[in-house]
Amino acid sequence: MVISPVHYIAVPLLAAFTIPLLSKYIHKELARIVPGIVLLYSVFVSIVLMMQVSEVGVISEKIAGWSAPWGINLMFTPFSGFLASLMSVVGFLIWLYSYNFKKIEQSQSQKYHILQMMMVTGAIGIVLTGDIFNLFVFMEITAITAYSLTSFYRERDGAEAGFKYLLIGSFASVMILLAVMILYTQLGTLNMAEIAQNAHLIPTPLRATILVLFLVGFGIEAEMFPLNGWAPDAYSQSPGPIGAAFAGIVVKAGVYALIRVIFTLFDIHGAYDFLIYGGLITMIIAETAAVAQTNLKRMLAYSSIGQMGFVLIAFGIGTKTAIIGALFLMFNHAVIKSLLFMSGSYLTYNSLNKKISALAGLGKKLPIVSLLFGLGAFAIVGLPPFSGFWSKLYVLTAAADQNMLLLIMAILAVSIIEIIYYFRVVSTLYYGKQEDEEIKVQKPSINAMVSMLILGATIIVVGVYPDIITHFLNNAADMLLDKASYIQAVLTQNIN
Amino acid sequence: MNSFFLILLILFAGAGLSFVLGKISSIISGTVAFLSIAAASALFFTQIEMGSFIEFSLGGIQLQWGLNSYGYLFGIIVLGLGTLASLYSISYMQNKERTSGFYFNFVLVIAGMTGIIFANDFISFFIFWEIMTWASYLIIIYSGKNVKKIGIKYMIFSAIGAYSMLTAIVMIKGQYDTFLISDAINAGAFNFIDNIYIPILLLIGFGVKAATMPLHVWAPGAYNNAPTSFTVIFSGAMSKMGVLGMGLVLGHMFTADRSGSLTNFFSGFSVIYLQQTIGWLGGITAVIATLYALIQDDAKKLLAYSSIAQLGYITVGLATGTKLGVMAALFLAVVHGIFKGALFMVVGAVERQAGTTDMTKISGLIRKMPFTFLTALISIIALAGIPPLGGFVGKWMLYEALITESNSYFLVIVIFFSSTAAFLYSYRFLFGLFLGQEEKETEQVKEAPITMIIPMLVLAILLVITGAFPGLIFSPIATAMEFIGFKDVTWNMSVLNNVWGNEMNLTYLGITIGVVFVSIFAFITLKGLKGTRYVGTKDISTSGEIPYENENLTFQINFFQPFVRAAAPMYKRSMNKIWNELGNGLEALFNFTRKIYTGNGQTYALFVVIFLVLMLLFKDTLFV
Amino acid sequence: MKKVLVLVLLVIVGYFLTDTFNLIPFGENRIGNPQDEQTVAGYYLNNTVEKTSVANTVTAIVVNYRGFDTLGEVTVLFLATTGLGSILFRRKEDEEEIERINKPSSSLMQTGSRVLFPLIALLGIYVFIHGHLTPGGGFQGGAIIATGFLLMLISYKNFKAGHTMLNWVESLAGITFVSIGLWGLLTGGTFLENVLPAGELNNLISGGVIPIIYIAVGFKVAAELTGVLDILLNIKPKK
Amino acid sequence: MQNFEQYNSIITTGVYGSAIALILIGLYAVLIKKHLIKIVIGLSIIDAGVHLLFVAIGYIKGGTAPIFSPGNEDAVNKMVDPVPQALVLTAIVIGFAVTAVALSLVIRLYKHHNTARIDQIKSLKW
Amino acid sequence: MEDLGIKIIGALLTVILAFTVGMTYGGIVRKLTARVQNRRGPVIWQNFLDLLKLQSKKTNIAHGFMGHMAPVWIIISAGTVLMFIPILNGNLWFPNLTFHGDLIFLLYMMVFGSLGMALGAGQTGNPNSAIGVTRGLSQMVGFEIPFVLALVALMVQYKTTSIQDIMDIQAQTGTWMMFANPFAFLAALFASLGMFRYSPFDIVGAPAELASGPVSEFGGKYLGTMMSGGSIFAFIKLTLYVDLFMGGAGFGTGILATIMGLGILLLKTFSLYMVPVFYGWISPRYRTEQAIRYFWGWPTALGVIAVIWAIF
Repeated sequence: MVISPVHYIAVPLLAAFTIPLLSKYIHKELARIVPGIVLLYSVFVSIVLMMQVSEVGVISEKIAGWSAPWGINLMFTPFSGFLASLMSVVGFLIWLYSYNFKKIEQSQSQKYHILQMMMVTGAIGIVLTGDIFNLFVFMEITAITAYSLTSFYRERDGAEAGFKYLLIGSFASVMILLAVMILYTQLGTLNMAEIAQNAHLIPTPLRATILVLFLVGFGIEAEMFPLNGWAPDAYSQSPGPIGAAFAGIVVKAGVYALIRVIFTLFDIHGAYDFLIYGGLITMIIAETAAVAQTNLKRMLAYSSIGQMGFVLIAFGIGTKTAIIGALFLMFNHAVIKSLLFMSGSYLTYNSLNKKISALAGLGKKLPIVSLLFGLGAFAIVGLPPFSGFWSKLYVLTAAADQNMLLLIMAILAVSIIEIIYYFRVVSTLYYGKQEDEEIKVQKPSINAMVSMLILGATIIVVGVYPDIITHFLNNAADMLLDKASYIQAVLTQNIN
Repeated sequence: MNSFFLILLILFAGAGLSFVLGKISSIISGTVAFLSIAAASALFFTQIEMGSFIEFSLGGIQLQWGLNSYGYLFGIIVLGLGTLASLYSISYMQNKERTSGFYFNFVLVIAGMTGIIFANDFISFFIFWEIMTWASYLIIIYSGKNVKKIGIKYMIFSAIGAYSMLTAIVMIKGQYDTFLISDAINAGAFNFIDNIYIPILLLIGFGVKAATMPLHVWAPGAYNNAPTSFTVIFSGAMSKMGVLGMGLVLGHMFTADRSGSLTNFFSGFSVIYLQQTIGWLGGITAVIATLYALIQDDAKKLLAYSSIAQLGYITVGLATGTKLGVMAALFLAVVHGIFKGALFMVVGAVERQAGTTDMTKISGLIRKMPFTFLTALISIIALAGIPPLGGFVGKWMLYEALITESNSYFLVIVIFFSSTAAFLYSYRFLFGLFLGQEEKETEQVKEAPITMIIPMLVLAILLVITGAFPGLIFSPIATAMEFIGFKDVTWNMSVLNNVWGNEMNLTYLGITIGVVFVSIFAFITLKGLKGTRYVGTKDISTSGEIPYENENLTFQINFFQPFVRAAAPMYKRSMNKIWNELGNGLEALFNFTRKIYTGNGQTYALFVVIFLVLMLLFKDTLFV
Repeated sequence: MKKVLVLVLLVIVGYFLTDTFNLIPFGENRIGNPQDEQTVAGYYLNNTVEKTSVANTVTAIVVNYRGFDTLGEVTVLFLATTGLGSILFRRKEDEEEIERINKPSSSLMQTGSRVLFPLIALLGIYVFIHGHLTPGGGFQGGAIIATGFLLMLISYKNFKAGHTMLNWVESLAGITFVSIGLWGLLTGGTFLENVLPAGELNNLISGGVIPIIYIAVGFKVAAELTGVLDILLNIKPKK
Repeated sequence: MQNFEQYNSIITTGVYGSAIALILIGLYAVLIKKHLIKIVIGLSIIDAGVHLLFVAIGYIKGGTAPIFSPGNEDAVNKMVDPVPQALVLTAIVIGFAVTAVALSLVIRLYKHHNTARIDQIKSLKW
Repeated sequence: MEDLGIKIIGALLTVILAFTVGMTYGGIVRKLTARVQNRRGPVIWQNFLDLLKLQSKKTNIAHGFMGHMAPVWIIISAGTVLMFIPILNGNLWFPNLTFHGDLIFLLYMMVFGSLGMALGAGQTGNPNSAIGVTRGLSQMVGFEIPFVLALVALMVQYKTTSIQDIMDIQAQTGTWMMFANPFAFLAALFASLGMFRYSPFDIVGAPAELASGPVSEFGGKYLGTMMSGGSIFAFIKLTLYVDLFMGGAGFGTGILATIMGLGILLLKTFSLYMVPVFYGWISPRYRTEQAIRYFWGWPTALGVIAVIWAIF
């Protein structure tokens, strides 16, 4: 069997449907192991396909034998492929991390792992699909798993966060659905390539309405201000690894959708400005809100929102360097935020409450976890020689090329705010005054440690030698900007 | 393997190794750190050819590492002082906790500075700059004291500086499409007329590290909070990185050929304005820091403020923009590295032996720590700018430059005032630690171990040598200045000469003073030796009266009270307060913005609808 | 205050919706002449019979052309059930206290339900078996069956939808769907490809894999909806 | 013809209007009503409105269902657009799933907070 | 080499002259002060007698390293500074070292001695010594400001930092600096009040009530050496003022010219010396902070005016 993009979707689905039976009739542990195998397989698929795609250019996969625009197709381009690979890797690491996460009760772990696996699958589906309605369906898959996982813990206020997320998320799906509907009436097609080809034929007022609906709809998923009321709650109440999954997977998918709509579907100048301003406001509000947080995970959540604002800005600048920077940012955010959430959740778990002040002195008790958290904090604020620096550099360079001095200053001012609150946590961790002498410390399990160490090593390796990744980013940025070849790749597949 | 890589590799490997070995023993870790720095220095001074460079690309960006004469000058400070300080650290840190982290960051800071010296492009410059910054941050908070107050403040200001620098760097990239420093200079990036923002942003960036006026508030606390063996590097070498950058920018700015761009009347003036502003900022820094230095009761804090004051002089020198002024500044930079390094080592030795640096608690250590005192004495003489030691040469050139080559006459007064007031704290330092009454608490104090004495004495001897033969430093400075744009810099081995060609032979002077000194000293000592008895500090006559057993003979508190009373208005305003208020205001604002997230899901939904409606209302203007 | 704001917002939203849909005339033919295959819909109408032998174009679209969507949709349902299970998860030790909160209904109701339930189930099965021929299909049929279960659930306090059974149906139906998809992939075609012969139009056994998939979907939907209803009705009473 | 135009506009107003009205009513419920169940109901109403709109746009005047039966193979020209119907099917099921999750969350919230008023469930804020 | 010989002889002559004049002036002031206070007072050469006595005493007590150093420092710095002061302008027998910038050099070198003494006093452990030192240093910061302002005014006015240049300019133009820039002279004159530490600025030594000033722990040869140094310094300061503001002295190298030059130098220095002395007779004592404020008041204002005068 030839490895093809559809494996990303089909294999996890098969597994998801099978797991209840397997765990019930063969062995309980399978419920936890099978998702891991599936996600590992996804990583394998990613590696194979990324190697292929750098030779071929675009891998296009027909579903049900119907070529576009009649059937649904999956597009593994350097751009979407990069994101899909990123998601699969992060997804696998999250599985590895949560394999025997102590807080997940045995009987629940089956559901947890299915949901987590499907979350990754849904996000990968969003990235790969070439059909706008199919994108909507995958977005709902991701959303439903996200709602459930957000409210996974009963002890926390997960349900509240989940409900808020659901409320806002429903708005998003309604708007996307309306937009798809109007789009369909105008062009009679749902294939994104064909839409991109003919978008200029839509009457201007309708086009603007469709765009607005898409922007608001996907903006909710991409955590754009003021649509991101759900985000801090969801991040902070979900289980630690799911916070990582939000940062590394779910929001990435939302941003991807937003970018796809703006870059490929409607290449309208105003939309780029929208991204810049929206991103800027998001970043400023979120980062300033993060400063005064007392809850570690909530702080991370706001920081995450701010980072996504930064990503949007980078995409909004729209030049090739900026897109490389934006993709690099997404990569960094996925890796670093995952690390922060993972290590942070061990830290909070071992503190009395989730308050930052309660973390005092954990640097000694959990040396490696604290070190990794510190590493993540250093990296996310963009200190060289860690990977966060390069993305910032690329974006700023791109902004400077466009003479956006004020934008640069705003970004850097926000970075200073970031430094303030991250360093506050790090210094509390190591030098804070300890309130309680004897708290029994829950050491991280070996698999969680491996997972975090992989992320930490990635941060350092990419930071020291970014060429590892810039090659892929370069191709991806080229692909994203080269709308014509995307359209051609989709619409000519019925010839072969 | 290329020597550039090799040196940095040695340093980074040394950092890692000392981190790992630190878990076993502090001494081993320190020795590894020392050896790696010493090895790097040896390579630096023997293996690298001036002017050689290597090019490679990283992340799609062309990078260039090389060594130029300007960098070499600072390389002397960094690696020389680094080697001595790391040797000194071994004993200093012997009995402390968490030394592995300390040595790791210590070597990293050295590596960062070495990298800055090697960097011929802005990106690697910035990378190493940041490595240096965060590694030093980790050392500052190493002690666990005042982490939030001082550590965060240091990081905030460093970030302000670093990010202004980064802005300038990307602007250079945007305008001239290059990251190479030399290309940017040739393209005129530092030419103030064409480009106002780039030089100013860079100067802000470097000004933070050089602790120039409004951005200096982090420095006293940070210098004081770091372990003393690191403060040696911090004050002696790291602050010089700011000087390095400022010299680079200002040198090229003042020597830039502006004949082509003098298109209007004001453009010429703007440079002068900038020059005056920076000069005055430096001058005010010097005065304020001096004033604060002389009211300190803690020797280390006193030196911290003194460092800032000295950096103020250097800034003033750079801002003159004349050959003599810049030379003075660079000379002062080197000499300051030496004597401030020595002084902090002295403080460290006292801290290790006597347990504290609080001058109200210890005094009269002169007989217990004679070598330490000797170092302190020589360094203080150099610091105060008293002939014939190195400090005087720098001060002299600075005044010469200010009076005869620039128009900043009142700046001279400011500098003079500060340097006169510096005598006060110089005396306070020596008196507070080494003279005065011997206290009961310090009875058991012994001289510091040999590994601490050697670096101190080396530095003290260097100070004497630089006083008599300043040409030893003039030589690298002159070539360095040619790199930053000055042509035909002349110098003499041991002769101070000014623009009219009159000269004074410092060797002659130094030897004369030395000979007279030794002979008279010998005369008095020998003549008095017979039958003279040495008495303790309790044995004082006070005009014939003998003090009671419990009479308080210690005078350490409110040392300069009369002066402080007289200068009270100058102590009222403080930059610290202004920054604090700014910070509080911002925090209140941030606290307000986060109230947007009310917690009510319905409100969030309302936000979405409002946003949607707004977008719909303006869709036709936004998305045409 | 808030109400006024909301009303104003609603007016604006309403205005823009009407404004938008004024530009999309109701009942206009936007698919063009199906023979031209200008639009996707035209292509479907023109080719469904010929290429899939499925009478119900909607079914052809749902199950074949856009079968991937349907797979996703089934997954959504599956995930909703799983999610529901995790959200309303009860610990083992609390299990005894579970009690259906509705009161037992009247015997008229109970008897009626008992009579109607098989009929409803039959209707549902009919609907999804004939999904490719007549209006309706897997979803509709599944929903109908679930209605029957709902009726039973609200009539009989002690009626238990067998969890084991539901699990089996759910999983097997899902596995069938995906396996058919993978079958296409394995036989060298594409995922979800119609690997079976198309058959003759309007025969019960026609349209290749389409009816099989739709039957699986029907079972799955029925099981999922029943599962959801069961979970929602089994709330732990408040003490 | 005049008559038909009038008829058309009535239908338009009727179908589109009722769909949009549903959306607005649902929005009103979501934004104003405090009770969680009512909010969920509001969401469902919005969904219903959107689905109705979706089906409506596929309608073609005088069209028939897109189902081929023996004898009407030529009716292909008169058939309404089948795609929206297929899509709506999917959308409805998704809407159902979301509603189910929402209701389960409401149950949890009610148990946790002892209230179902959204303005009283604000333990997560700022 | 012949030159060098003459120079060495000249240097010795200079030292002897400075020492003699300084000691004598001190004696005169003691006498005059006594007369003003309606006392008989010591003889004019009393200072020489004192010195003789001190030097012949056996030193019995030593306070340590810095105690030895202090007198040495004073005498070294006095001697070094003296070498750079033009006693008689252009006179072969009283040569001086000169270089551009020696003014700055002198300012710092003069402090060298005081610092040495301060350190020596510090080591004795007598708190009163330290108190005296802090007062002295504080006061120094006070009077240095008008003094430096005045010097800067001169330096700026003629764009030079050399005493020799300033003297040459005065000789060429024939105008004394005190007339060319009167404000500078006034500021410097005020500063000189503090520099000589006569009343009202004598709190440093506090002869009346502290009973033991900075020097109280020194005795015998130490005190004697310090006294000699102090006398030389007094002469140095006076000559510096005369050189800078009053045209200096000196007409040539001949015997007659030398004697005339010396006479004029003595006249000028003595009249200048009387200013702080007279002022002291009629003034009560300031506290240190009052003294500092005093110097930062009018004298500084005058100095600023002088600089502005010099610029324009």
